[in-house]
Amino acid sequence: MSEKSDSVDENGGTLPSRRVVLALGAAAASTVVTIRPALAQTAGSVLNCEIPVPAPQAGSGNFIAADGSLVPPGTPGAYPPLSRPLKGEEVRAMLNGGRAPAGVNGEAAQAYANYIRRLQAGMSGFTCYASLQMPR
Amino acid sequence: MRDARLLVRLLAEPDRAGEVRDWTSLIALARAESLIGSLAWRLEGLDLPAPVEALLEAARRDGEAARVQALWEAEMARRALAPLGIPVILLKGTAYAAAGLEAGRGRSIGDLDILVPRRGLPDVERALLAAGWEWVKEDSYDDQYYRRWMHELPPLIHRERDRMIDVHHAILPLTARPRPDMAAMVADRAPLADGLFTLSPPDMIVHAAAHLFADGDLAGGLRNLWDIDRLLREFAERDPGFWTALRERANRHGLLATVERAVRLAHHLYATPANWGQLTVADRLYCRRLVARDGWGRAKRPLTRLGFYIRSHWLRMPPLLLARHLWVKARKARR
Amino acid sequence: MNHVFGLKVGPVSFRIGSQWRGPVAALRRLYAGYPEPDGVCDFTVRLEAERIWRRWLRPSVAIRGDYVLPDAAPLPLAQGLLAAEMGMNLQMALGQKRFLLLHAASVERDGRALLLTGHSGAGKSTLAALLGERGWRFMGDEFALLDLEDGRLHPFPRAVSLKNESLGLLNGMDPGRLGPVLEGTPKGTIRHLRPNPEAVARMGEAARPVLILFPRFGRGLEPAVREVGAAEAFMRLTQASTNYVALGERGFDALARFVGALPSKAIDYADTAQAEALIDDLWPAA
Amino acid sequence: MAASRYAADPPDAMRRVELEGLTLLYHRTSGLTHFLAPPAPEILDALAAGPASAAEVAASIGERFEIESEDPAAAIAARLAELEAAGLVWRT
Repeated sequence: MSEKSDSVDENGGTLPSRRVVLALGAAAASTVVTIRPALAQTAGSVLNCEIPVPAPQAGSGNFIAADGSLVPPGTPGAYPPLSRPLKGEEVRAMLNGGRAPAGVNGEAAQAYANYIRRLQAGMSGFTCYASLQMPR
Repeated sequence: MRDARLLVRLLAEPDRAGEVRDWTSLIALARAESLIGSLAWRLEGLDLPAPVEALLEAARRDGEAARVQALWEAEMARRALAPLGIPVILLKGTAYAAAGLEAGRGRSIGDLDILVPRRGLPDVERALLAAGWEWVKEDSYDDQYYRRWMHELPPLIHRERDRMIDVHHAILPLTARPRPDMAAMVADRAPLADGLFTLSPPDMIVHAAAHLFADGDLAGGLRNLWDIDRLLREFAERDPGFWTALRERANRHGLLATVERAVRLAHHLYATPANWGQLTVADRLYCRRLVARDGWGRAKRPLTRLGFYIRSHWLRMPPLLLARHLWVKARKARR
Repeated sequence: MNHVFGLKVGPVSFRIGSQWRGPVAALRRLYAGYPEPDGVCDFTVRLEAERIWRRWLRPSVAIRGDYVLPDAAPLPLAQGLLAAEMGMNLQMALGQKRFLLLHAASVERDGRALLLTGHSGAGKSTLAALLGERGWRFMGDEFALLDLEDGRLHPFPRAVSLKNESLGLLNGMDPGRLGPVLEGTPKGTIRHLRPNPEAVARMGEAARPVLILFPRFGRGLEPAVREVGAAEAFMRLTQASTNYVALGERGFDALARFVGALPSKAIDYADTAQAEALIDDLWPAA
Repeated sequence: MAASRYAADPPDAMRRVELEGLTLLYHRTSGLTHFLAPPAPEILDALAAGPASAAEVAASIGERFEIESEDPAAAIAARLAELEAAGLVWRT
């Protein structure tokens, strides 16, 4: 917001007070940000957690596509479920630096990372993921 | 502390708080049974040790925050569903809180549970998906299982607020043997100020009792029975004819035995002012199960619990269907 | 439970029960000199076998208690002390509602408190431990408790948890204050340090906060100070708090007052000597 | 089709704190905290008088401020959509 000094209106009179300029922003801009609950930084200190990929309730036989979505077993280009859950520290390394967990190749790790990013509350591994996220 | 009897006694008779020797155990137990908020309200204003009072005060405030959050979730569902013109009936904790009932005081509230007429389900599903709710599960078997056999849609979660909604069209699974008259339940709904509804008082008890026994392995049963005690007291005080109405209503839904047992257990454990007969042998087993938790918050009596778990599945599904269900689950686990 | 230990840290009391002797014996040694809970404990932590046979066979410790996370993985029995520490942290993160809980370290001098907050790896623990040995009173390295009524900070002086490279700080320290070396934990090598006697003796004394620092550690970083606006500080602190949302309007008011009344600064440093020098520069003006 | 009308909670349902040109808002009905940038707070002010359409909101703001925008109607509609998603306004 900025202020303009007294201006003269069309009738030649001076407006009583200074008018404040208000920019409305572009249609795509964002003016509302909501604070969300954070388990955030307490992360590693609070827990030693695991994330199953995929969560049993999401269908443990399903494969994981490159974008992290679940697809039927055997879908070309998708990756099989992991035989063991990932440790919190492995997930942190994978999400932050792209370092793949032991025994997982880079592209598969990308798919698993995308799967984890899409986890939602109520799914196995969500609290672990939420606790690993870092504030921006 | 070997079981939850002291917690039960204090809820019923808060004036006996002076008898408590081990507050740490009592609080751990109340937290494990999700009854800490209710206990905190029951003990409000009593002369308690200062650290105990500080803990209970925090529990009361926490319950208040949970109430605000639950009512907000109901309001967001109302906004999403209002254009459909379908009656939306709040169930369980959210309903108690929205109706200002004593049972909602300090009660922990998890998911939002709503009941809508079955024919409205497709529209409700579409409207919720359009308003930011998403499916929690992606497994097609579970999905079909829900749609075909359960009394609710598969659970949905809101992508921004991370809160779940359970959309019911019946209060029991379609496979369960009693078949409550859902049309009557919907027709007799009670309006709230904002355009939402709750069940009528007798139906609220019928649902709470059905939920306590028929739907689940009695986990959290002490809290569910506490709901029933609070509701019964409040409704009976308002309307002297309530007990008769309750019997008639329970009978109509085929759930009279269930409601009777709930009333007997509530009378026995929480001294609910209704003497509906002596405890049966089975009732005593239920009581054992309900108080089976120690002062460290640990579940006790694993055999009693296992029995109730198997029973809960048995009740929900006819034997053949149960066998098929367990078979599919087992095959999936081996894959 | 077979083995029980009670512990009071600042305004919070814990009851820790364990199926094994080891974790409780380690806690007793590490927390020697700490007061016992007076009457009632805020939280219960249970260390127990995940399955019955796991009590004896390759024993692993499941972290349970009043509040639990479904995804928490068990730890080997040799890391039982760490399990107890995590169990206490978990109770605080999920169950603490009496104070606004900030994931931050704090130290005090002349009755005024300095708050250090930032994500893991920013060096809060190391800095707080260091300052605590150099004339400051150590108030806590993990959680700071903001009073919702009067805006003061309550100490929460648990044992400091030092990891990997920071372990060098322990050289020359009184061995009686050190816990066992825990190797191969999910966070690498960890060793705990009991705060000095002054920090323990004064754990009941709250202090008025006067400065918020957001430290950032990195080899190769040039020492630097940047002003952090109140709005940014508010946002960052909500993300450093596990109970901000749950506290509702009282949390909002307390935090808005907090960031409105105190200067906030971000500091970059490449070694602890630089951080100390930056803090010495900033402190008199705070 | 008639234009949607928007409503907002009364001002006493909110706590507002101004910080460096941003509005920190605690919404008592939801228990949520929002950061608002202009013109979102001004839109809530305009709706404090009662429900209004997007055009009426724009007009009301125009009485108090000199509006700077390529397309005021589209901008106000976009802001209202954001406030609606946050639960701070709703359609009547």
